[in-house]
Amino acid sequence: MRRLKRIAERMVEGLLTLSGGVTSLAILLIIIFLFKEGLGLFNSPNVEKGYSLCVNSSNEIVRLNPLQIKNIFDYEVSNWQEVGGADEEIMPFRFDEIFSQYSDEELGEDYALLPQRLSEVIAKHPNIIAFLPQKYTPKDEASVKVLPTKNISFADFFGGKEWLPTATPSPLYGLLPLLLGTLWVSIFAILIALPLGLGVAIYLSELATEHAGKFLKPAIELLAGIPSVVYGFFGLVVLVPLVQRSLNLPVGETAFTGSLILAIMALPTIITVAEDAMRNTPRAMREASLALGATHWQTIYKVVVPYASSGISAAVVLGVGRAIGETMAVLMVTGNAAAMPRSLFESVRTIPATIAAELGEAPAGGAHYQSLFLLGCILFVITMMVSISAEVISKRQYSKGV
Amino acid sequence: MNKKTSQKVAFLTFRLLGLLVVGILFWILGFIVYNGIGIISWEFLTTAPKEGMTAGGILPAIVGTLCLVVGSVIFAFPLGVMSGIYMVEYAKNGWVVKLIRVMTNNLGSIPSVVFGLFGMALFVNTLGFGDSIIAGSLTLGLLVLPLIIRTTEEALKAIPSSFRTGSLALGATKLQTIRRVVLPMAFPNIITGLILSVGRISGETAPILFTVAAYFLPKLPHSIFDQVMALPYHLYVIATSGTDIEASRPIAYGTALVLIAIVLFMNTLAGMLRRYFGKKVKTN
Amino acid sequence: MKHTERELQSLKEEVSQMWKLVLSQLEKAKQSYFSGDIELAREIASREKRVDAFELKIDSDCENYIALFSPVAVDLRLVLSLMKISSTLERIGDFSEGIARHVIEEDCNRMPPQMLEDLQLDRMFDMLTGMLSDSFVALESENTKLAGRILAKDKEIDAMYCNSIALIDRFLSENPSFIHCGLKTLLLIRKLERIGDHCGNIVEEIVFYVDAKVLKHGAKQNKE
Amino acid sequence: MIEAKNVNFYYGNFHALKNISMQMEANTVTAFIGPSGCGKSTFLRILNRMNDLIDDTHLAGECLIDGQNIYDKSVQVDELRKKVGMVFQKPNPFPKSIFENVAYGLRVNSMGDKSFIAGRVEESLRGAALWEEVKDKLKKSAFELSGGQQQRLCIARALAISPSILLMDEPASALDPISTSKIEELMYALKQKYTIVIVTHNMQQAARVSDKTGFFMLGELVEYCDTKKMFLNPDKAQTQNYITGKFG
Repeated sequence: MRRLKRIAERMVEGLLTLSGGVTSLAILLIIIFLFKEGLGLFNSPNVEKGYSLCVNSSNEIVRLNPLQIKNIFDYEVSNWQEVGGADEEIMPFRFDEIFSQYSDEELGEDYALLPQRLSEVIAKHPNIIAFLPQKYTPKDEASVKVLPTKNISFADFFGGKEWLPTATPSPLYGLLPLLLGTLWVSIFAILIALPLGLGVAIYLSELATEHAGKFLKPAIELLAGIPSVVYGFFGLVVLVPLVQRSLNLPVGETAFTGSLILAIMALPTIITVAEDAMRNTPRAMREASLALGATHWQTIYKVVVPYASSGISAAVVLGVGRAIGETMAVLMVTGNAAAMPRSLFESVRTIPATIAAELGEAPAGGAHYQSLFLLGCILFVITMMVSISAEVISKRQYSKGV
Repeated sequence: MNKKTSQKVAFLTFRLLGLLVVGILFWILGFIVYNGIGIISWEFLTTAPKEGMTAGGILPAIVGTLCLVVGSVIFAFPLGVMSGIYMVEYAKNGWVVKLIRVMTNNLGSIPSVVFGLFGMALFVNTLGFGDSIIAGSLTLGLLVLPLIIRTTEEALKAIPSSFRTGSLALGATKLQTIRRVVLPMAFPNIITGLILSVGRISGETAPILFTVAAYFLPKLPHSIFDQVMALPYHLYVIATSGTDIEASRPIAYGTALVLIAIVLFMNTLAGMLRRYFGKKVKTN
Repeated sequence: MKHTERELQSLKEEVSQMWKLVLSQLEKAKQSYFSGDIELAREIASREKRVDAFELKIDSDCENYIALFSPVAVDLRLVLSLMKISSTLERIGDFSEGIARHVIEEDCNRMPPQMLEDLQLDRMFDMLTGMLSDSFVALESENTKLAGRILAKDKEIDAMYCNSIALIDRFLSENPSFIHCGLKTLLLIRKLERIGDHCGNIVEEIVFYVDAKVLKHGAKQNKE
Repeated sequence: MIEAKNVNFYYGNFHALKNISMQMEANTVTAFIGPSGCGKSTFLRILNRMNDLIDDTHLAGECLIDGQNIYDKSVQVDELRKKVGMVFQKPNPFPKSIFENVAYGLRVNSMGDKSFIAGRVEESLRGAALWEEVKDKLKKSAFELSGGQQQRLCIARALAISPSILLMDEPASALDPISTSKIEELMYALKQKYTIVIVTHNMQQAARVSDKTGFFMLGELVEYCDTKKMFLNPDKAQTQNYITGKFG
C-alpha cells in the first residue's frame, strides 16, 4: 500500500516535471513549424508554380528578375532595351490570349495542338514574351526559348520593395514595405504613447491620492483588457472618419490612425511598467532630495525619473513589442496598401495585418502561403528580440551613476 | 519662486493626462455602450444571423466563443497549473529553470497572429484537424498558457514557506504538502489567473482566424471537429467585409458590446477576487 | 587627534598637576620640619584642601570618561590607574599635612641633632621626593624601567624604618625625658615609611597601565 | 535654537509623540536615544517637516526654529529644509557623480553660478573631511565610494546649501567602526558651526558625541539633560534601566 502510494507520487512528480517543459516545447514547435514553412519560400520558383516564360529564340535576353517580369506584364516596361535586350517593343502575351486568336478546332481535341499553335505565335513575333502553363509549353522548338526559372532568393525577399504575392506571372515578395510599415506605425505610436504614459505613470506613482489611484488603476486595467478587435472597430467607426475630416485627407485609413489606436493600446503596458519602476525608487533617495530643499517636481525629474530610467526603457521596449505584434486593430484602420510608406497620412500595411488578411486566401503549401509564414518568422524573431532586450534592460541595475 | 511655478504646471499636466486616460476609456466604452445598447435584446442573443448578417442575432458566435473558452481552458488550465507548480515547488535554480522561465516569458510576448500561423500549420494542416473547435482551442490554450503559469507561480510564491515546513515537519511528503496545504491556499489566486485567461480567450481574434472561425455558419456545432463562429471574428467580419456594411452596423455595435461586456466582466471579477483574497491573506 | 583622545589627555594633565602639587607639599614639609618654619607648615595644611579638591575633580572626570566613552584596553587601564593614583596622591598629601601638623604642634622640642642624623631623616625625605618625581617621570614617559629602582628605594626605606625603631628604642632607654618627643618622631618616621609604600603603589599602577602586569601584593613573586 | 512646545504627533489614530517640550541650544550636539518605535526618529523628522510626506498624519503643538513656528502657514517647506539639513540612516547618494551629488542642493535651489558651485562643492567636501579622498575623482559615480565615504558625501551634500541645523537619523548605523568614528569626529568638528541633532540606537555613540541627550520611550520624552548626567546618574528609573541594558 505504502509502496503503491510512493510510486503514484513519483509518477505525479514526473508529470509535473514534464509539464514544466511545456512552454519550451511550444516555442520549439513554433520555431520548427514557422521556419519549416517559411524557409520553403526560398525553394519556390520566382515565376508562378507550373508556369514558364517563353521568348522568341532570336531574343538575346537570357533571364529576367521578378520585378522586371512584373513590370513587363504591367506594361510599365515596353522596350526590351530597358531590361537588357535589343531596342524593340515588348509584346507581353498571356496564355488566355491564344483562345482569341485560334478557334477551338484549330487547337485540336483536348488542346493537343495547343503547344504547336503557341510556338507558331512565338515564332511569328520576335519581340514576344509569353506566360504559359508548363503543360502546354512548346518543347524542343527551335523558335522558342524557355527562360530559366530561378528560386526566390534572400535578396528578393529581404531587399524587395514590393509586396504583390498574387501578381502573375511573377509574384513579388518584398519584405521592406511591410517591415517599414510595421516599424513606422509602431514607433510613431510609441512617440504618442510615451509622453502620455510617462505622465500618467508619474501621476500614479507620485501624485495620486489613494482615492484617485483606486479609480485610475482599474481604469487602466480595463483599457488593457479591451479586445483588440474592439479597438479596431472603434478606430474604424470613430477615428478613421475623425482623422479624415479633421486633417482633410482623401481617406482616413492611414498610418497615423493606426498609430493613434496602437498608442491607446500600448498605454497600459507603458504606464504599468514605468509606474512600477518609479515606485521602486528608494524612499531614501526621494527624502534626501527633499531634505535638500528640492521641490517635489524637481525630485521627480532629477532623481526619480533618472533612477527609473532602465525600467522606463523597458516599458518603451515592451510597448513597441506590443505595437509591432498587434494585428486586428491595425488591420482594420491602416488601409493596408502594401507600398513603401512615405508619409504618416497614407495607408500602410503591417506584417501582422498582412498575415491576417492574406492567409485565408493563400493556398496551403504555395509560395504565397510560405511567404506569410516567413513573415511570421520575422515577426517572431523581432518580438523575441524585443522581449529579451526588455528583460536585459530591466534587470540592469542602476549601479553606475552619471 | 520659479521652481514653484514649474512644479504647478507639471503637476497640472500630469493630472490632466490622468484624466485623459480615463477619458479615453470612457469614450470607447461609452461609444460602444451608447450605440450598442439599443440592439441588445433576448432575441439578439438567442437567434442566428439572418439576411446576410444584416439582421438576426449572434447566438452561434456566442456559443462558438463559449466552446473555444471551454476547450482551451480544459487544455491550458491543468497544464499551466502543473507547470507553475513545477517551477515554484520542484525546479532547482539552474540553467534549465532559467531557460524555462525565459521561454515562458517569451511565449507570452509572441504576437497572437503568430500563434494563428502556428495553429494553422500544426493543428489544422499537419495533424489534420481542419478548421475546428479543437484546433482553435489548442491554439488559444497555448496563447494563454504563459498567463496561467505566471499567475500560478505568483499565487504559490505568495504562500509563506513556514506553511510548507510546518507540513513537512509533520511527516507529510512534498506532494501531500502541495496538495493539502499549498494548493488550497493558493487556489483563489490561481482561479484569478483562470478568469483573466477566459477574458483574454474570448477577445482574441487573430489566432482563430485560420484555425476555427467561420465567416457565416448559422447552426450550432455538433462535435469538436466542427467550425464555429466566434464573437471577435464576427465583429471583424461584419465591421469590414459583410455583405452590407452599413446595414449591419447596429449588429456590429451589439456584438462589440456583448464582447466587451464579457471581457470586462471577467477582468473585473478577477480584480475583485484578487483584492478580496489579497486582503484576506493579509489579515490572517 | 580624536576628541576622545584629547579628553583622556586632559585627564592625564590634571593628574600631573595634582602630582606636582603633592610633590611640592612633600618638599615643603621637609623644609618646614628641618627649619621648624611654622608659617610654611600652616601653608601646607591649608593647601591640603586643594589636593582634596583635585582628587574629587579627577574622580568625577574619570567617572564621566568611563560613562561617556566606555574606554577599553590601554585607555581603560590608564583611566583606572589614574583614579587610583589620584587617591594615592591624596593619601600622600594627607601624610605631608600630618608632618606639617607635627611641626605646628610644637609640643615636641627638637631631638638632638646627632639623633636626627643617625635616623637619616634627611635622606629619607630626599628618597621619597625622588621616588615621587621618578614615578611621575615614569608615567609621563610611559617607561617602566624606573619601576625597579623605585621599588628598591621603597625597600631601603622600609629597612631604615626598622632600623630607626631600634635606634629610638636605645635612645629613649638612655634619655627617658625624650619619650614623648621620641614617640612622635617614630610616628613621623612611620608616616614617611607609609609615603614610601604609597609611592610603591603608584609605581605598581603605572606598571599595570603600561605593561598590564599586576605587581601588587607580591603577585610577581607568586608567579615566579 | 530649536524649541518644541507640547508637540503631539499622530499616525492616523496612533499617538506617536506625547507632549514633547524641549529646547536645543545652538552649536551643540543633541542626541535622542530610546528603543525602536519610541518616536525619536519621528520627532527628528518633525524638525524639517519630513513627516509631511506621510499621509494621514497630524501634529499638534508648536515647533520653533529661531523663534519661528515652522508649521506656520507662511513657512515655505523647501526653504525650511534648506535651512535644516538632514543625513539619513543609510548612505543614499543619488545615481550621479560625486560632484553632482554635492551640487544638487545648490542647483535645485538655483544658488549661485558655476564657479560659486565649484567652490561650494570643494568647501563642503572639505567640511565633511572627504575632499582629500575624492578630489581626483569628482566626476566618478558616487556609488564607487565606500559606505563611510558615501555617508560623508551625504553630509557634504547637506552642508553645501549652508544649513544652520543638521539632523542626523542614525547616520552611522550602517557603517563599520572605523567609518563610524570618522563620522563622529566630523560631528564633533561640525558643532562649531552647526546645531546638530542626532538619533541613534547606539548609546555609546550618543554618549561620545553629544552635549545633551534626550531619552524617548513610547512616544514620551522621559528625560532630557546633559549627556554626562544621563550616563552617570539619570533621574528616572526608566532611563537607568534602558541605558544599563536592564530594560524590559
